[in-house]
Amino acid sequence: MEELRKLAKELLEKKEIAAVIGYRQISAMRTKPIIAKTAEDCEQLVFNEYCLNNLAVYLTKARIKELKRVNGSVLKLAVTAKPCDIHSVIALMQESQMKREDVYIIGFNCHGVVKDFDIAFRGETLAQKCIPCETHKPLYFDSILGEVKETPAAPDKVIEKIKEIEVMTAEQRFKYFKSEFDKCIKCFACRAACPLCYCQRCITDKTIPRWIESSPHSRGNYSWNIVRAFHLSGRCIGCGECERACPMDIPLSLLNRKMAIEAKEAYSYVSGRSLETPTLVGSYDVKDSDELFM
Amino acid sequence: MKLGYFPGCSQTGTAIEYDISLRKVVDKLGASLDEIKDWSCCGATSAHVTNHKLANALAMRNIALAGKQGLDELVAPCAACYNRLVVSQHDTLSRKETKEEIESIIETKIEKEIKVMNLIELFRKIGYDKITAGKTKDLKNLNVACYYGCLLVRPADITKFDDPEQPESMEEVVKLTGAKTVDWNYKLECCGAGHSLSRRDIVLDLSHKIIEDAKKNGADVMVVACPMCHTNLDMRQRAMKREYKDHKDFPVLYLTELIGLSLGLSEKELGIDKHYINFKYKEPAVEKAAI
Amino acid sequence: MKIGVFICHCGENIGRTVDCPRVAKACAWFPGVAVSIDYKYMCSDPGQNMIKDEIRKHKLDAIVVGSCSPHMHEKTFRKAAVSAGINPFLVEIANLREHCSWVHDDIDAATDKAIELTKMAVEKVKHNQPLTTIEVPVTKRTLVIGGGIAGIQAALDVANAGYEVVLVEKEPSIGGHMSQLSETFPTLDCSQCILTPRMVEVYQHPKIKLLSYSEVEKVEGFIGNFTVTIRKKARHIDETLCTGCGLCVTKCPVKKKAYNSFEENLAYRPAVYVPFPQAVPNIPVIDETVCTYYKTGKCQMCVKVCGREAIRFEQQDTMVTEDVGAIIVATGYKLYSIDRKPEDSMLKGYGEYGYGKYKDVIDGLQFERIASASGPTEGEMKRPSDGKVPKKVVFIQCVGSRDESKGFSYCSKICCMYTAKHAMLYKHKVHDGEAYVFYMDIRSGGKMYEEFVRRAIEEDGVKYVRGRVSKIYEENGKYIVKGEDTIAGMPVVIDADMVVLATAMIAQPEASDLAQTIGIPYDKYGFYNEAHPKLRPVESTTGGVFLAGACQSPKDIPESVAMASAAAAKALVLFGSDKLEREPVIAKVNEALCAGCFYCRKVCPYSAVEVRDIVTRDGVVLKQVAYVNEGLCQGCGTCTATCPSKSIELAGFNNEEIFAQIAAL
Amino acid sequence: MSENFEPKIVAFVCNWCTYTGADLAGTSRLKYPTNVKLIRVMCSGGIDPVFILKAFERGADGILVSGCHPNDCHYNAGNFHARRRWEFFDELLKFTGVEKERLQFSWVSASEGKKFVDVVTKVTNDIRALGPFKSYKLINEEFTAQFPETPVNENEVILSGENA
Repeated sequence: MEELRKLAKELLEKKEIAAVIGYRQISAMRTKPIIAKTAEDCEQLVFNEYCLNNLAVYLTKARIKELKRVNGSVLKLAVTAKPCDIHSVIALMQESQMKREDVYIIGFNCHGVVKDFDIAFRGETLAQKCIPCETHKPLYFDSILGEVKETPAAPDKVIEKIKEIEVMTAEQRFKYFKSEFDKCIKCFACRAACPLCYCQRCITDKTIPRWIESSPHSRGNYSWNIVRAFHLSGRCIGCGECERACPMDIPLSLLNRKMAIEAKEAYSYVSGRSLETPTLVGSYDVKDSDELFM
Repeated sequence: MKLGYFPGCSQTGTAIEYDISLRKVVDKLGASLDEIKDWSCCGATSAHVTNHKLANALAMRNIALAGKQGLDELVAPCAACYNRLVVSQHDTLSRKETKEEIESIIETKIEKEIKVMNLIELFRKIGYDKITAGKTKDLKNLNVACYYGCLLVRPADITKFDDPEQPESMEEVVKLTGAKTVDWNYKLECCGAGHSLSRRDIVLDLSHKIIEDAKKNGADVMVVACPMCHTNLDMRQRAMKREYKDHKDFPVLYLTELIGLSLGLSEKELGIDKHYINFKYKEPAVEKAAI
Repeated sequence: MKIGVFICHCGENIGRTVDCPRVAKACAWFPGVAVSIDYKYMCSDPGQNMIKDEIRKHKLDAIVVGSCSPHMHEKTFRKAAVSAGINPFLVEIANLREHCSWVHDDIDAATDKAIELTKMAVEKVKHNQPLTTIEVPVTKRTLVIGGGIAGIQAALDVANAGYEVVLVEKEPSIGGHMSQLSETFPTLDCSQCILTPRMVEVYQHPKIKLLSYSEVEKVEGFIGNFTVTIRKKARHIDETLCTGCGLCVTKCPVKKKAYNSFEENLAYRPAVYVPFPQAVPNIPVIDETVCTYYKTGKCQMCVKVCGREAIRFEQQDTMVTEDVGAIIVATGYKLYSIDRKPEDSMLKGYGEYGYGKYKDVIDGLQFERIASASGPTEGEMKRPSDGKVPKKVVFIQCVGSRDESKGFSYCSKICCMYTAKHAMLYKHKVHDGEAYVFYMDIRSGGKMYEEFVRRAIEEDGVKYVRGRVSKIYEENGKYIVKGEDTIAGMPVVIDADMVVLATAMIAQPEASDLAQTIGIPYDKYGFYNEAHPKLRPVESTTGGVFLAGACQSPKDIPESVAMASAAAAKALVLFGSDKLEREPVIAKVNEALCAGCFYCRKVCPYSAVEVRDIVTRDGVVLKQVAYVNEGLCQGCGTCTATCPSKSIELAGFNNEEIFAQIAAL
Repeated sequence: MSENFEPKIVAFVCNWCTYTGADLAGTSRLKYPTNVKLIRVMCSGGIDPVFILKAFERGADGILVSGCHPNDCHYNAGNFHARRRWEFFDELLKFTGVEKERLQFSWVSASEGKKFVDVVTKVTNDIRALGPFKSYKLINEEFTAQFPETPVNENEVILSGENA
């Protein structure tokens, strides 16, 4: 902890960065994001198993980007990030939302976080995103902190659910998803929580022509949820923030995960892993499967 | 490292020294061979020209047995066995119907595809570094002609391991022993094995030409990886002497024997004394004087 | 909005299966339709006049014509609409013939479908935007890349029509492979004799700017408006001072350090050299890699002998930019080097032929040099190893070509002819010699070509053996060629003195790099793709970029020349008007909403999407957004479907229009 | 499934290959069912997956997407991008319970009039065999029950500016 605070203060002092996007402890088993702009703020920075937010989402927010301009010069923003959060940062860089030199990544070795606040960290309380996680060390970073510990094992419930759905008939599947989508109240918390939903104006807000009906009825709900999942296909890094943000508990991870599996199986692509590889969407291979087409 | 082993008929008879030397060398290199239990003919005899289905069934029976035995990789040191196993497996597994038909003939399910290796691939698998590391004798005063024969690298589309017209892989292995390889012209020419029994005059002529070209290009010894080639090139030299007056004995070794020598095994241990043409490795004279 | 609907009977063609009056009646009730009528032949003069009259009478804003495919008569009806004062893009066609009457039998069902199709068109046209044809100015200058025979021909044709040409050649001299040839088939006239006058003409032409020893670095812009950056490699000689006396070349003490590539490595050249005596421009080049001065700082023999003081050791590469309207790519070919297994190559090589191992196993261009009067043997038939006259020569065709397992699957096209020529030249020089040709098929299509091959066989006694060669090896000073005569069904063994391999013509190794620089597609072999294999053979798919010669596929001289003239004609067509007109079907970005993810840029096949900075008045970059270059966009719309926030739209097919069509279902 | 169910099918086709192929089917006087209506776009790369959802909203029972064969694209690469896009979208729809026959894909070149007919006939027969798209129709019914007054064409009522 001291290391993190020291580093943050140093960076601020050297005028290398404008602020640190980090976590602060607000109760024993709960953290909250903090934008640390002063040495005082830095004293509050923490990193532990209760840092479950994906802070990459703040990097694209206009008000936070504004912070970078300090007295006429442009500084970096530092972000404390778990290895999975760094995947988001990589994906954002691949999509031209920022350059590598715009961000100072304070990476942490990670052995998992809790699935929700106010629960003690144990195997069975591991967040869903940590269960299939393979990157416990940051792939890209400017500083690396934290010790390497073993991740507790837990059953992958999402995969089980996907398998369960896959054996259903089409009608049953449609019914299941319809019943889930019908819960949607179109609050768009999923969109706000997603680091990759950075569009200035979402497709669902476009009115001429109206792409997706915006009121929370079954038709608009269906279109919105399908389009949300589609727009994240081959891009989603699986941080699960959308599902966590959803007040109606729609299992959004099901769709995201399914599409990630598709990306991996059909194109051996895992999102947000490398700055060198071209993005899956936006590139093609003449040898891509042609099975779908008559 | 445990590797499947398909000896084939020659290995138990005319080429027993190939079997002996292979087992010793593999053992020396720290690997072990797991012989397929109840293996049968590979189909390289008359089967593959008279009855295609029979030939495939014979080969696939062995592949199926290997699968049952839990093997993933299999070495077939005889070039003919290797060729049959590789080709049959390719033919059989590339079409579902053929696979089912063969399975019904051999009454065994073909569980998986087995990676069939020839001798050179075996050494590649074990690791060239192991050969270099285990070397106790540097065979540097030996000039070796590597003879591939017709089957070792073909058909290239299926074997996919060396250039079928200008192979180099055996040379790579031979060089590990410190021996020099010669650049010669007959490394792929036919030794006449196909006519072994029916037209011995042709075989004699072909085999003689191979030996002559190796000699002409400065070889002291020839190395082969096929029992049939060996039979023709070694055993027939007595007949060659009758036919071609100026013919001189020319030793022909199995690749395993050459490796064995460099690993410190004796000629007797490797079964080289079983050859018609004797071979004894002589230490370089100059070096001895220096000591 | 007032819309007119016009339903055409097309004689009986639509009328037979579609009840046109019923369609017209039904359409009259669609919201916005002011007039709806049917007529026998809408495309006829009376039909068109009727449309014009109705437009004027009812003050229509847009029209829908239910007729044949838009690919047939869209232009006709647009023209009619324009003459009556309607924007051509407010005309929609409902395809009632190809997509309805001709493919259905049931009159009721076909009529219902026709009504629906017309309804969809009406709904679309309501959302259509009036568009104006885009006009782009044209720079009437041409860049020709490559100074071989194709490039020379194209440059001369364009220049002779009165337009300026910039000719870029990467070698020190123009002339290309043709300048290396001894004689040409089927006339056996001297290649140099017909080529050098053209080379000189290029050099002296007031409209041609020759940039030799130069390479294209960057191409920006679009049809009619390219800006090209060219790297002029340092010759280390001041071109304005050099008189081409050649004293530096003869005095250079470095004699045997570099192979002469013009002589296909059969001879050496000094460190300062002119590729060949007739070079254009006749200005030497200093090869830094072998020159003693660059190694030791000493020598400077050339400086001492040069009366004009033209040597410039310190000279650096310079960049030149040229504005051109058209680009003709004529970069030619390379011979497949059959050296043993090229690294990282899809080729497996022909190690068994011993090329590179045996000095007397040579390729076609090397034979040309040996046969050439100006070559290393001064035209005498001597083999490279010992200079003896070869008494038995074997020629092998299809080395690397028509060979899927080891080389390329395509036919190299010219080898049958040049092998016949080689064998003939050999027989003309060595009367008692024997020439054998191993071939797969003899492909001698072309004027006087078959006759030429027959002459080689019948008059000159060249022995043709149909079959492949399996191996070549040296034995007792002879090259033992083992092959098969597939007609006789016998193996053939020939003890030759020299072997000539007719290796395949392949694309230049840097061809794909240049293609990416210019932005033109190429095939898996590296040959440039034409826009259409039959109807647009000299155009690339990129507007304003044309192809000439063997860079597109293997070609002989007459074909290359014909293609060059065709490419020149295409460039001249472009220069026929001052402004280019383009269909306004192009994408446009809503910059206010673009999030700058640049997926549009990634998917654009034409690199038409550029990055634009949105800057405040103080010069602070607020964000970067996509921007579509109108000149480059071809209007496919892939970007519009990819854009997650729908901030990019394709004019003429915008999403509103398509949604309207879906809604009309 | 009623005997006289006539499916409503929309085909999104590219201008250069499939649309022209359909023209050829006409010129060759080949016959196919009247159920399919074509919507022409410039390239298969320009077909947005939301078009499919929109068509479902408008009661389509089946959809065909068709373009130039790989390597034949008039725009070089549009169809390659389309292929990846549809691979994902198709997988997503199948996973969420849309029968795979509802959304079908094909490459039909300008010279394949016969293939166009075969494809269109196959799609029509497939959908006819499946019956109406009941699952989605339920959504539409709920929608009309909730908003009975909703105009057919939303585009006309919404007049607020793009950036308003």
